[in-house]
Amino acid sequence: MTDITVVKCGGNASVEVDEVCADVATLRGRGAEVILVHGGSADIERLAARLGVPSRQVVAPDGVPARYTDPAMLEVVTLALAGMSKPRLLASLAAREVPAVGLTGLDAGLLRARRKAAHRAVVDGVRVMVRDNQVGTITAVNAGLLRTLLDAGLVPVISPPALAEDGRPVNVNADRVAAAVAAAVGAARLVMLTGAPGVLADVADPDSVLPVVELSPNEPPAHRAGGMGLKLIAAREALTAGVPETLIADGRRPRPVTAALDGAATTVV
Amino acid sequence: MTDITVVKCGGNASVEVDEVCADVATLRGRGAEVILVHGGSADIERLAARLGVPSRQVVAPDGVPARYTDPAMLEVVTLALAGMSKPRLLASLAAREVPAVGLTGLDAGLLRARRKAAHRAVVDGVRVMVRDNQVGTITAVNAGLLRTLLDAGLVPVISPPALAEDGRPVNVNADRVAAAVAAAVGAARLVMLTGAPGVLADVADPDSVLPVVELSPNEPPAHRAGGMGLKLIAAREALTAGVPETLIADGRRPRPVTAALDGAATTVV
Amino acid sequence: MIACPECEAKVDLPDAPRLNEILECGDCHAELEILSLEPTLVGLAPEVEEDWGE
Amino acid sequence: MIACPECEAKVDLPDAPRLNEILECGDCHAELEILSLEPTLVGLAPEVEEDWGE
Ligand SMILES: [Zn+2]
Ligand SMILES: [Zn+2]
Repeated sequence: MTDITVVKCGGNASVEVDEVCADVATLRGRGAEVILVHGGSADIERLAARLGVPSRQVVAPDGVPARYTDPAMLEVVTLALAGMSKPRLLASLAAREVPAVGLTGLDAGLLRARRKAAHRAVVDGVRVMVRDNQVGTITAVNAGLLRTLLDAGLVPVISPPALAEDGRPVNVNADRVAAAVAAAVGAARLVMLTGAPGVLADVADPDSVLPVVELSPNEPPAHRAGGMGLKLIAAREALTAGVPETLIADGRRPRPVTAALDGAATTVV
Repeated sequence: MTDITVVKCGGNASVEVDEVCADVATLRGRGAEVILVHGGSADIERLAARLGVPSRQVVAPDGVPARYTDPAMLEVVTLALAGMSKPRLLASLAAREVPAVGLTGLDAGLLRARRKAAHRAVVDGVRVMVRDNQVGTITAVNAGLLRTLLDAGLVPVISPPALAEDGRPVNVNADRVAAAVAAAVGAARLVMLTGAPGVLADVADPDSVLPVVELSPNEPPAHRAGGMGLKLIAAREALTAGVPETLIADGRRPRPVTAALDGAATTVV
Repeated sequence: MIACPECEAKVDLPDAPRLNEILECGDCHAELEILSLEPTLVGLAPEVEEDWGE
Repeated sequence: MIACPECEAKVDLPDAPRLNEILECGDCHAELEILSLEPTLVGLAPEVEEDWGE
C-alpha cells in the first residue's frame, strides 16, 4: 500500500529550496515516499526580464487576470523551470544524498494536457479573441513512470510544461499539476507550500490563518484573495479525485512540510 | 546480455534533432536499447548572447583554446542544455511515441566529476592562474539509474552538467560524457554524430573521410583538426574502458545512426 | 470600413486595428473578429466554452 | 611595487594588474600570482598538474 506525499513548492528562493529539500530528506529518512512538484514564478519573471520578453496578462470576462503565455513566454517558462528552478532543487537534494530525478510533462508523456480553446479576453486594453495562449489543463498523468521511479527509491521532481494533444509543449498551472499527480498515484496527502502562513480569513492579517477551509464542489471558492484561488481549485481537484488529505501551508519556514503535517496549516475539505 | 547503443548528438538544429530522434525510434523498433547523450553549443552561444554573458576562452600552455566556463557561463550552460536543447529532443521523441527521460549529472548523481584544479592559462591575452573555471572530468556514472530506466523501456537523454565533489554543478565535455556512459553501462557501441562527414584526412576536403583511425594509448591523437581532438580522446576513453565499437559519423543526414552503423562512418580503434 | 458578414451593414474599424480584435456590428450586434490585417478581413467571432480556472 | 616572497627583490607590477595574474620575479625568476588587488598582494604561483584534455 503506497503512502506517498506530494509536496508542491515554489522553487525560487534558495533559502526556501534548502528548507524544503532538507525536509524531504527527513521524510524519506522515516521511510516515506515523496514526490516534489514545483513552479518557479520568480525565476520566470527574472529570466523574462533578462531576455526582454514582456510579461503579459489576459483579463478574463470575469475580470480575473492571468498570465498570457504567448510563444515567446512559453520558451521562457520551459527555460526557467527546467534550466534554473529544477537544477537548483536537484543540486540541493543531491547535497543531502537524496536521489532525485527531474521531470517535466515532456518526459515519457508524464503530463498530457488539453490545449485551451480560443477565448475572449482583454489584452493590453483591447478586447480580442486569444488564440495563441500556450496553456492547457492536465488530462492525464503517466503514473507508471512515477511508480517505476518511486520503486527505485528515487524522488520525482516535476514541473510544467505539459504535452498537448498536438505533441507540442503547453504551460499548465503547477498547483493543478500537483493535484493531478497526487490523484494519479493515489497519494495519501498533498501539501501545497505557499508564501503566506496558510489560507487567511483576512489577507491583511497574517495571524488570521484558517485551520480548515470547506469548499463546495461547484461554486468558486471563497478566500480567493492573495493568489489563493488557483490553489483552492487545485485542492478541490485533488480531494474530488480521492486524495484523502490536502493542506495549504507556509513554505518560508524551516521544516515546512513536517510543520504542516503536524498541524500548522490550513486543511482543505 | 545488454545490447546498448549510446548515441552522442549536438542537440541544436531542429532538422538534425528530428533526424536523430526518428532514427532512435527506428532502432528501438528493432528491439535495441538506446541512450542519447547530447550537447548544445549553438543553444549555449545563442543564449549567452541574448543574456549578455561573454563567451570567453582559456588558452592552455600548449596553445589549445577551450571554453572558459566562469560561473556566469555555467548558469548559461545549464539553462541552455536542460532548458532548451533537452526539451527540444524530448518533444521530438514524444512526437514519435518514444518514451524518454531527460537527465543531467545532477539527477541522482548520474554524472560525478573531479573539479579541474587551478591551472595556468592565457585569458584575454594575460597569463593568469585560472581558479574559477567551472569544469571537471567524469569520475563516476550512476549506471544503476540508467539500468532502471532502460528496464522500464525508457530512453535516457543525458547532458552536462555533472556534480563535483563539493556537490556543486560543473561543466563537462559532452563527448567524454558519452564515452563514460557507454563504458559504465557496458554498451555494445558508441556512435558520435558530428557536423562533418567523419574524421577527415584533409579538413578542407569533405571527401577525405577516413574509414578507420587508429589511436595510440598514450600520445595525442593525430587528425585533431576541426574540433575532432576531444571526440578522438573520448573515443579512446570508451575503447580503453571496453566499449567494443566506437564510430564518428555525420549527423547532418537522414537516419544518421543507421547510416553510421551500416558503415558510412569513421571507426576508431 | 468593412461589411458585416452577418447582415452586410457597414462596420467601422478602429484607428489602430489589432489582429483577433473583437468588434460589434452596430446594426445586428453580432460579434466579429479581425482575422487578418492588410487586407482587413473579419469573420463571426466563435462561441467558446469559458473555463475560468487556468 | 611589491616584494618577491621568495627572494624579497622588488617586483614591478603591470599598469593594469589583474586578479590571479602571473608575474615573474626579475631576480630569482620565481612565478608569482596576484592574490588580491587593493591592496595588491602576491604569492608563489603553485605547481599544478596539467590535464590537457578538457
Ligand atoms: Zn451585422
Ligand atoms: Zn624573487
